[in-house]
Amino acid sequence: MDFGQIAVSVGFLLILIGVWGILTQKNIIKIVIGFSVFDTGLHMIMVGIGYVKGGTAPILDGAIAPGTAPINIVAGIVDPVPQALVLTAIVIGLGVTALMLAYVVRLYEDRKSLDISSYEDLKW
Amino acid sequence: MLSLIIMISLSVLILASAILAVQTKNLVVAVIAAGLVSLMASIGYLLLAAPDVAMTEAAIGSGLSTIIFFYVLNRVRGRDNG
Amino acid sequence: MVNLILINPIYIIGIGLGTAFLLGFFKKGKSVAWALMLAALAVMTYISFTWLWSFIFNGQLPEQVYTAGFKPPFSINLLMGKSEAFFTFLISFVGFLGGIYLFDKLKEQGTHAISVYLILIMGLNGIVMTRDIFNLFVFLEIASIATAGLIVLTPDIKAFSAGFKYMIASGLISGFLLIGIIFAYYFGGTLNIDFLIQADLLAVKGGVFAVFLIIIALLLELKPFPANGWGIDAYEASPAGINAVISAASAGAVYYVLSKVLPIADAKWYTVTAVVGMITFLGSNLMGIKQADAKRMLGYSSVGQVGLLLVFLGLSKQLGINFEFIVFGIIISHYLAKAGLFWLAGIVKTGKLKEWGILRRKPVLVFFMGTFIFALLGLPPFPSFFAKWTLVMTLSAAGMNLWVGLILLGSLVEAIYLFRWLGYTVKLDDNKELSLSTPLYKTIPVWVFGLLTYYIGYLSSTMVPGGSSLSMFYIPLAFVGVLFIVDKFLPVLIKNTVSIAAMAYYGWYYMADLTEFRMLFAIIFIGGGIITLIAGYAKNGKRIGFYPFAMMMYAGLAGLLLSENILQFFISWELMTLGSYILILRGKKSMPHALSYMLFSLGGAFLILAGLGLAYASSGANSISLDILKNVNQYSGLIYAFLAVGFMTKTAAIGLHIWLPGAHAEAESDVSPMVSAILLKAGMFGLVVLMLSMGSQSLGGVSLPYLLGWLGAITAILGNIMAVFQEDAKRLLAYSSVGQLGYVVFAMAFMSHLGWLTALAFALNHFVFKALLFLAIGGVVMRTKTKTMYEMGGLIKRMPFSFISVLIGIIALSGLPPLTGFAGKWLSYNAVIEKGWYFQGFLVSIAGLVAFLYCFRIIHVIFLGQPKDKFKNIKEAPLPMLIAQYILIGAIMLFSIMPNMVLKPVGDFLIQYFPDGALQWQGGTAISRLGRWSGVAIMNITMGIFGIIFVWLLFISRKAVKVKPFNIFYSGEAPSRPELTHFGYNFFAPYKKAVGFLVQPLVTRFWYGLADILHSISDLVRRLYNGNGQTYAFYVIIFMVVFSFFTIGG
Amino acid sequence: MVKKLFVIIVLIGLAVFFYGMLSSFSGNETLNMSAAYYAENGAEEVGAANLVTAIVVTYRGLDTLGEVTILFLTAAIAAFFLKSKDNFSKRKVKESSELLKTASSMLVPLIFTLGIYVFVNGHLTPGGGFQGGAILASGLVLLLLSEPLQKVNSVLFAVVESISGLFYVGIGVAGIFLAGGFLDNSILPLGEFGTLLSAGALPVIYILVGLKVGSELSGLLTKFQETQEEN
Amino acid sequence: MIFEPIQIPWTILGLFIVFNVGLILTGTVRKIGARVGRRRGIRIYQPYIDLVKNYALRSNFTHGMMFYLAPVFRLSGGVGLIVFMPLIYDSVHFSNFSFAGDAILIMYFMFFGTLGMALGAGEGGVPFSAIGISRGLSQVTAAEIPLILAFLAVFIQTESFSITEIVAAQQGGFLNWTLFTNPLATATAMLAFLGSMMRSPFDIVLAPQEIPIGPPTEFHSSFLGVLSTNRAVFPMAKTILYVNLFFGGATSWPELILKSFLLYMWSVVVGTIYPRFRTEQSIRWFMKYPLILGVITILVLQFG
Repeated sequence: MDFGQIAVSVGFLLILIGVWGILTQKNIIKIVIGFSVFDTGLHMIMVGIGYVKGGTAPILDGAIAPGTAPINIVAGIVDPVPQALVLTAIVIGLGVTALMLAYVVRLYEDRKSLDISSYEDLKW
Repeated sequence: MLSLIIMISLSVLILASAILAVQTKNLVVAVIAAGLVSLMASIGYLLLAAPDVAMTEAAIGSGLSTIIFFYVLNRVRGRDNG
Repeated sequence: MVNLILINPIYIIGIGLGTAFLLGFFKKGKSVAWALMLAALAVMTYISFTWLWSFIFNGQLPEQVYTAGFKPPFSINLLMGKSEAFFTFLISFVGFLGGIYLFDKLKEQGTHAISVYLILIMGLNGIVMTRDIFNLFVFLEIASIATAGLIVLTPDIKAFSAGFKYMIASGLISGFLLIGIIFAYYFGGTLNIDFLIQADLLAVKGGVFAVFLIIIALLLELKPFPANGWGIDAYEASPAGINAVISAASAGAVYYVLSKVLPIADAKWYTVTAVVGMITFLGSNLMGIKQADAKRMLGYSSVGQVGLLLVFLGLSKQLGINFEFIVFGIIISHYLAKAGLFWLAGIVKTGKLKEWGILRRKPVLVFFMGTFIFALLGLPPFPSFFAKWTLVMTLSAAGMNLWVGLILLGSLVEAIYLFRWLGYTVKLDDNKELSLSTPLYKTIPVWVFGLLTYYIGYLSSTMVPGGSSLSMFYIPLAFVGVLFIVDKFLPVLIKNTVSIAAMAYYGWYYMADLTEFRMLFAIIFIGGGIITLIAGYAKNGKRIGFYPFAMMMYAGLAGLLLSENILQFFISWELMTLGSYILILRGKKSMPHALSYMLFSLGGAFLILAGLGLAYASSGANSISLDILKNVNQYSGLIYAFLAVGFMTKTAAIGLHIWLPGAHAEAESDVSPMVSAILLKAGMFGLVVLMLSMGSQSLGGVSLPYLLGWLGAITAILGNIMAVFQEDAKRLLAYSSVGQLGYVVFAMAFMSHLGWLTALAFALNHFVFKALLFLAIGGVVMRTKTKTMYEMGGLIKRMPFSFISVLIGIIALSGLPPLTGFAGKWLSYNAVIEKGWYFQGFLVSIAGLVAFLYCFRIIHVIFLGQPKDKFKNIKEAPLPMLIAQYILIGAIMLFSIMPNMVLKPVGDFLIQYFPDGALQWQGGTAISRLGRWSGVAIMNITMGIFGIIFVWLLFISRKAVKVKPFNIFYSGEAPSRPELTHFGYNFFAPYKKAVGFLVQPLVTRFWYGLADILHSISDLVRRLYNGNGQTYAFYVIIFMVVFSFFTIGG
Repeated sequence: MVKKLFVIIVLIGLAVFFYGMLSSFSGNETLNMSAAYYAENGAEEVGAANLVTAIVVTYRGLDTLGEVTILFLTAAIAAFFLKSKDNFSKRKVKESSELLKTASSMLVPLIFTLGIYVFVNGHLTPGGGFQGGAILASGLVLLLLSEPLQKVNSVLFAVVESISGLFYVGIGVAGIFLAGGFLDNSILPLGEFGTLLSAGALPVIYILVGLKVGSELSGLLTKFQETQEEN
Repeated sequence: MIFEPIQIPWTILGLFIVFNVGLILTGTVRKIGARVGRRRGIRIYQPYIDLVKNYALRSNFTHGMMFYLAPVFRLSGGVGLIVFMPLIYDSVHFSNFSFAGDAILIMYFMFFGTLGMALGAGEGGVPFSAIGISRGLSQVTAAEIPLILAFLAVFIQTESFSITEIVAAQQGGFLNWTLFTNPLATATAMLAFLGSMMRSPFDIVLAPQEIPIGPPTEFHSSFLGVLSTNRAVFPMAKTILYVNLFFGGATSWPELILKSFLLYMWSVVVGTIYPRFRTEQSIRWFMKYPLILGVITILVLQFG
């Protein structure tokens, strides 16, 4: 079995678990935790997608010596693009999580409750 | 072969911690479990030949987020207890 | 055109970001920060503007902007094309004005908020320009996080809970988008959108999943019904100034993104988009009905509008070359109107729709509110009108009638709540406890957008096919515009005179060449208009808001007669509707009636539009001349039915009449004659055009004129019976109009010479006597301050001139010889016997009898009987009103003595359409196959007898002593319901006992039932939005899963 | 419970969908078009040994700028409602233990150095601006833990953040004039491949990113910290 | 046919004859009614006496303009009906001013007087008149509905509105009368006729027991005189119309008088047999039998 496929499957499962958490947990902090699991799942999928069987990290001075002919580099490394994307995604994820938690703090300060059903003022 | 075993057991651990993170009633345990998910994922990233991602996930996903979670927990629990 | 120096569009992003970062230095100097932000936004706007300018005027070609010095697909590139220039301009411009508007809020929250706002605008620009799908994701995240942050600009608990819900949902959506993107990368090997399109993902096994996730996520970003609770809550919670930007700019940006990305999929996905859009459009508007909060309601409306845009996007292939124009019209209207309305919502502050009366303190703002609402609903002269027009024509030509129907239906539902809201604003109490502050920085944006709405409407009108023919509206509308401007300054006297002069001039100069029907209707519209305006001299003060709209209505009416193509015709129709709607709305208690008038009119207009669209498609000539009605090849029955029903909403045929009584009765005393005597004839004119062009058509084997005949007859009798039982004088007259127009429709349905002569005679008569009666009764109502008949009585002593008017009016109405009404009756009998519709004819005759009953009642109860103490010193109606009345009496007398003067020429031109069965004229005597009628002789003989007897009676009773009526009262007992003891109350009680079942308000019950059902559905469905963020997230997932089953097939 | 049942049903639907995706994913044997291009030309065009860094900072530099912006946004938003109300000094906060204080006074400089190292070498070794920034921020956390009463100078963060942000945008704009486009790193000579001073402006950008991310995260953390102290 | 001055004296003569016949008829009918009720009754010439008395009364008062106009309207209505109708078939002299219009004119002119009367009564301000008017209008219009049907049937049958032509179509033996050629229409018309004559059972309008004498309550002396004049003319006019439309018209004065008398008696006979209806009862009654009959007539013509 390919590492990439394992990573992608785990990623999907994490997403399912995260969504489960988001949809069933009453506690808003737990919902944010669900999100963070969801995010981790996303990242795993992305990294898994970029994995090339037997590839090394896309850094040219480690496993692949400098001066290697370009064609060999292509054969030797994993796809760097998804990794670049994941870097961005992780930081964005942190931003979102932090902001959600900031909202949680404010919500809690106002109403002293962490139950999501206490915040249904706006509806219909 | 060894790495495959590591990878699979890592996956099982990740999923187990994720379920724990989502299902447990104890918020502290949940936050730690979520942090663990990230941490083990970053080990997984190393196996997937993604050291950059691994570093980032470790520093940000399991490090900083967990810290922020704890700040918030502290803030909220302090209120709950008195 | 002037060449503007183009600036690299990357500076839009660079300046936005740079300034945002720079603001960090201005923690203390908030005003400086605010000014810097505005400067940045101004530069961003200008950059887009230079591009837009070059694209439009200088034939500029789209330009790629590469980053990092590499070519795509390996580095991120931006594209600046015409659409990009347009959308970025829109975004930055509303951002700029919104920034001005948000002055106080932003200052209050400090530099951080200012930079967040700036970044939002920057991000939206990025969304539009980028051609890289992951970069798109980043910009989307920027925009959605900035939005989530701005929602809490007013930091209260509602805002935070809304923001939290927003973040949950948008977090999920962007997660799915990311999965889609990475899989697209996996299957397509690139992140560049153009290359992804080439890669043809759907051809690769599994590629469909990537396509699905990307498109569904973008769709979800556009808040499709019902997975949009998070968006709606955000609209309700966030400050109005932010909403304006979110609604106007964000929706546009994301919409554009979808249109940019959709080519990665195939035709099926376009259909999916259209379906999602349609569900959203209908669903959101349905929700809008039940809303009581302005911002939330506007939120639903925004979502609905975006849904509509999605429909266009999905149908873009079918719309072909017109796609751009349609989308442009709808988007720009939505953009201007929604931003404007949200800004107004911020000025009014109170969320409750019913408290919007306070906006009346600033009439200009009410004016702009109306402008925005009309623009939103696609009424002329606003851009969306031209878009909708083109849309219907194009879709009909493509045979997509179901889509046309649904779009029009949704628009109608939207009209329900928007017009109700406008009604509340114009009519409901101005709550003195609420404050309304209108600082300049809040009103300027509204002004700018309001004026732009008109300007762009003008631009659109020149772009629509056949737009050059619209110059006929320029002069009248310019006049209306001038009236608007001077409205605040001039007194009634001047405005009235100017209006009369303008109408007379216009009629003389432009309409003197009209012939036949058009001339006849010109006499009614323009002549009637002038006469009713004369009555307007009775008003004092400035009468703000009357003249522009009255003139708009007349401009529409005149336009109907002058129009040569269906576009002109339809615009005229809508102008007339708009003007009259406001006129009716001016009445004291007319709010609900004006609403139902508008809704029925709009419904009718939409039917007309659909009918015209079908005709356009069916004639196949690709022409918009009115003559296409003569050349329809298929659907002729349907076209005929649509148009006929559409026109009959104006003539208020039974079933479509419920708006009329209230609207006519509650209108001001000189507006009632306008809307009743004149406006109703517009519907008749429509029928004339229709029937002359299309002749008789049948639908499902039933002849449509035959049905119309029955409908007319039933309308005539039921309308009159309902009139009999009214306690309110003006309502009585209004129901009488229903009945009278029933005659007209009935007679027209004959499709024979005599039938049409009858119809025209009826129409002419109705115009004269209904104007007369409404003016006279209006004068009475003006003096007595009540419309309830039994509260009056004995007024003949105080208002003898009005009495004579009413007397003449009712004699003419009831068709008694020797006055004109008889002409119609006599002709109708001839026509009935000739046609063989005996039973229908009998119904119409009974209607005449019934008319006699209410005619009598109205004059008796108001003018005769015991005078009331409180009206002891009442004055005669004002002179101008009497003058108008006596001009009309003169017309009645003239027509009575010399009916041939009018009927003969009418008959002459009818011969070319209906050659058989014309009348013979011997001087003033008309001879038909069946009988004869000499108006002159009847008049002379009757007057002779009358005179002789009168003189004789005067002679023998010369010593008669004048006494006062006995003062009969209640013997000292005060009854609990005094009206029960008054003879004038329930005057025809025996009839009510005997045949009251006939006038059960079945129709009213039907429409109200329908309204109730609509409301209940709305109420039921909106329970979906239970306010729980988790539920909203759940809907998002369900939406996705359900659609995955439909599209990928499980 | 009914609700959970619904959720399970929908999640099963979602799982079926994911299964479809998973079964269409067969792993990679070779690099695809884009990746191959980067692998072949990355070193030459950008001059960075770490291809991920090359992509993050140059080829997809706009993403990174956006990403930094997102952090900036988050910090700014949190700032305008998690404001400190200047009353935390009145409250008594438990003093941290001496051990923690000593340990942190020794560790913090080390952590900071590590962070700086990570982003300065971003173009050569794994790690870069984000990671380095995050490490700087965690150093700060330690500082906060050990010295809760010490009022962190948030103005300093703001200034660092603004300056680095401005410079970042500035370098980007300079690329338009001096090189091939916005954020082009070749405004500076590419230098010798594999050395510290190579890859043109890439290290500079990454340093700026590191500073910016570090200050932004620190700012964010202090916001949470201050609110915590507030009551 | 056009107007010639010589028609004026002839028309006035015809009017005079009709007026006298009407007065005598009224007296006769009242006498017969009394006899049937085993009372002595009035003298046959009593109506003349009443009329003279009314005109001669010295006490005289008025309520205002409309009060003045009411009797004028009323009498104009009655006279106008006669004047617009050809009285004797095929007679040049007694065709009156029928060139001005046809049966439709007559149908509508009938309301002319009613309207004026009602208005004048209204100005008096006595509630009794108002009540009478409301009842009267309701009942008359209800009766008018089947009547219109019957008239329509005749028009359709003869394909003409001209009374002369309608009568012409009925010449040549009594079997050609509408009575026999269209019995349904005639039956409808005769039932409706009852309602318009204001006799029992449809006399609640005047209802002497409750509301002294209905709409004319306030009128007296010369005003009442004019009204009584009309009481002689108006029923005659209606009767003549019926004779023309349904009973073959008349070729000579005796024929006209005889037919009118018989027709007049029809309402009297029914009136002496049936008790009075309340207004809504009358309406329902008219809406039932005559209306159904009339509708059948029309439907037979339209679809049969």
